[in-house]
Amino acid sequence: MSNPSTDDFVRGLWRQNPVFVQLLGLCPALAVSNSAINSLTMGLATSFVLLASGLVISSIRSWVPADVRIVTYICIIASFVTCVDFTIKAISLELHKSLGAFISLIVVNCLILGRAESFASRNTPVRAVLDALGMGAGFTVSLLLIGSVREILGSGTLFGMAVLPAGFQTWTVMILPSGGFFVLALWLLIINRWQQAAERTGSPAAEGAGK
Amino acid sequence: MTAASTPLAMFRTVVGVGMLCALLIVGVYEATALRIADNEARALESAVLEVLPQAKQLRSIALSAGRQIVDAEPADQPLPAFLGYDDQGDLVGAAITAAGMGYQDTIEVIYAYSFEGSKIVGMRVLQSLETPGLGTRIETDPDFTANFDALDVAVNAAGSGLRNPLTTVPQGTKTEAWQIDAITGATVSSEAVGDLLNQSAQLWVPVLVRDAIQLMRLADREEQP
Amino acid sequence: MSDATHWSIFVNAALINNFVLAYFLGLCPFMGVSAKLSTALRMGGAVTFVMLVASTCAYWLNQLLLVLDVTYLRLISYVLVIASTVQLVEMLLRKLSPASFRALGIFLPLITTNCAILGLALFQTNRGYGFSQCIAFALGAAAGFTLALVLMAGVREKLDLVPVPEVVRGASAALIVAGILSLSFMGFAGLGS
Amino acid sequence: MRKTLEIASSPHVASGASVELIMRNVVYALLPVVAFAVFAFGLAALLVILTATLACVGTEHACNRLAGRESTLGDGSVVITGLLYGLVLPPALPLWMVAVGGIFGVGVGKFLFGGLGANAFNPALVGRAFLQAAFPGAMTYWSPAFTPGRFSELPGSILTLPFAEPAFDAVTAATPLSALKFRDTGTEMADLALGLTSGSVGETCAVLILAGGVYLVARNMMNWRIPVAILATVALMSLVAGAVAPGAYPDPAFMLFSGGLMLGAVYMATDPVASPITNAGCWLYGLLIGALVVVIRFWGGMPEGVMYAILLANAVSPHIDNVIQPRVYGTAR
Repeated sequence: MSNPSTDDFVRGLWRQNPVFVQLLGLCPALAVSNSAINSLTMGLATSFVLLASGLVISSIRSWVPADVRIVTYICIIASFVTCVDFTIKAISLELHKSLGAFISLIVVNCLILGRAESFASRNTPVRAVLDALGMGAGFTVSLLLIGSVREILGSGTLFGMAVLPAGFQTWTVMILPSGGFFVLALWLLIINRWQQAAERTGSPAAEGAGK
Repeated sequence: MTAASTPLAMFRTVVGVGMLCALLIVGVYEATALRIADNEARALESAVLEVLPQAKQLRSIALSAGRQIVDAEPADQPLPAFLGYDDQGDLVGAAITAAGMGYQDTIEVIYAYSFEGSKIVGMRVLQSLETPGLGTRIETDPDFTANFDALDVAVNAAGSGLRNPLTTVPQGTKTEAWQIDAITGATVSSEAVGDLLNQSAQLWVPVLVRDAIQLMRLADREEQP
Repeated sequence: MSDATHWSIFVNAALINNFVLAYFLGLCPFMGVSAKLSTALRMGGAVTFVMLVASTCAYWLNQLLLVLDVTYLRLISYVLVIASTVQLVEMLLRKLSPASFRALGIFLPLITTNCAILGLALFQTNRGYGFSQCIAFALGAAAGFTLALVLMAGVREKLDLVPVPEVVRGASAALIVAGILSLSFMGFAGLGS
Repeated sequence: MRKTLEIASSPHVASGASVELIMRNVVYALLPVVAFAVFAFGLAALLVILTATLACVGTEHACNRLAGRESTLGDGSVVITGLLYGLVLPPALPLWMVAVGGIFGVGVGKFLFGGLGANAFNPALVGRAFLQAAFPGAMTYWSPAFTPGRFSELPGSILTLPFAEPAFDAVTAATPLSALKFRDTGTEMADLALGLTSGSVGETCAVLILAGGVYLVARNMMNWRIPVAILATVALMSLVAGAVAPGAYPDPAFMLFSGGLMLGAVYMATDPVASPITNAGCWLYGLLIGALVVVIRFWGGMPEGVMYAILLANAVSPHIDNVIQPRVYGTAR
């Protein structure tokens, strides 16, 4: 636990999980999580932008004057997002269509600017990369957790493969917007409950988890 | 840690980063543009062949402001249209994309027009954001899609529009060849499809019928000056 | 290209495809500011203002990009131009009308780089709206955002007074309320067409 | 009509006796409606109502146990929620779906908000709205009323295995509202008032629902202003619409007696916790519900909008209380 580099990585995965703990990036987490494949794509795309912008920003951090900090960061982030957008379009139009404008909206995901501002701009590239990897992994895993529940119940499939018996009645509500709210609330409930139980038994897992 | 905010440093940073970003975007754009255009063309072509399976060669067309059929690049058109020809270069039909407002967002479809008997002979939804399980039945409900296997779009005597506008009627009450049987519970989406088809057919079919003779053979086009 | 009427664009953006409850855009300020009615109302005012500015900017900027044939710069130019225009208008506002600046000012930095604003600009471009349609869209989106915020604030103020179970407090309670509101807004489907 | 008992005012929850008394009377008022539902739709209706009530009561009990709170079954409120929830479901709905909606309605719509006296939305309608979104097909399948074999056999769909797709019988009926919206056919007024039509289990017989409402009002156990405001608004708006565009819209009588309006106005909108406290607030609240119902029915995509109208008004009701409230202590808000 005391090793700082491990800590940089693990922090984002669990203790400061962007979606479940910090409630950052909720918009993409809910908007495209109606299937597991969309969740995975969005998670990976966001992680890539997080990683690339973190690396660049931490590398040039000593040359960027404070007054033009934000505009520089936004510029860098927007460029990487544009690249991701084109790349996804080149790989699969179908996927691009189902994610719609939400790929472009990665630019304004508070998670990315937040990490750039609070971590990458103050640390070495190596630490920034570790942090971005951890946050990206945490974000992707949370999206997958939400997306899997919604896809299994809402379509009876997971990554497009049938996982439930043929006669299963799909729960349309799960792929509707309200289903997104309910599933995220459900995960938060489970995590809260787990943390409370951990606090009561004095387990170290709960330490610092409240943010 | 950060550099001092002198005007020169600020200017240098913003311009430098801006240029790097521009290079990055243009680079990736150049690298992917061809692939994307290719993907789009293939997606469109496979949709055309789905509604117009007899077609072996396609001629991409558009409607000019003076209601004339002109050649056009599909990528430049908001709603591309095609004439389909068989191996011998004989006209087998037209495939036309159409769009209109649905329940939630724009619905985009492609439909096939058959000159023989002046009918719509097939329809596929290209894009829709209708309510899952309800509005999406415009794509999946076999009873609904069967409407478009033979939908009468005969032109009126004056050649200015359809003899009978396409109308959407409640499920089970279709009596005429130009009526579309709606889906109970997804009436708005069904009507949206009916309306957008009617709008597009009113525009295209009279022109196609008028010019049918000239369009009959693919080779004819090349012989003309 | 789009032939939708202004009224249907407005109703669609405000009620049927509500930015918060159907597209999840602007959730961060939604969760943060919806705890009290007075703040929610002022936030709504600020969002309306920024959305109008952003929509106008994005429309003309897009025309320019189309003329120059550099549409691949759309995203980055939208982000930068909208952010700087809002900043500019903010400075003007501070000078010309200090009263309204005090009412809206503190929210402006919060929403300038917000997904609802950029989402508005991207959606209007994707749907090919004309200028007046863009304005109707911006007004509708802002009205819908404010409505969702205000309804949410009412329920959340009420929740403060009741014995909500410990595990649900905070974010999950807000999400559940948003989910139920989203269910209720489904009743508006089909309006205005 | 003077009120001796201010039931619409919180904190009435504190006085446990009156809650029980009111709840018992609401059950009395509902019994004829339940009886008619069973008479019209047979065994299926009975099973739906029973399952709905059991699911709601069971969820309340389980939630209380889980949270370590004392049982609140005794006050009877959850039984009313269950009964009402059962009455707004389609008669051939698979029982497992009935149970899912009941669990969601009470678990999420009531318990997570803090239990009795704290629910911001009507739990029965939360459950129904969830089902409507989850299973739109099953929730719009209406079996015909008064079929000959209704007391001896069940519709094929109702005993569908949990989570399986129901196979509905081929015979389907349109509700008066969907018949009007999608087929442009009207319904006889007498059929509407007496409940000889298809629809949700307990919404069809307007006369019995009204009678129950009058009973509760006469015993000062319901705020009559809410239903009166709703019904008056609906009648007035459809009258005006009919005058402006004759023949384009259904007439006031049809609007009042069709669909779930009567049941919603009398039993759902009057949920004392999710409705405003003051009398003036109740008028405003009723007006809002009525207006929303008319807007959704006339111009919306769905034939019926009572459920959505009430849920939306539930969300507005805290604001109504904020605006219309005698400002005691002179405190600034």
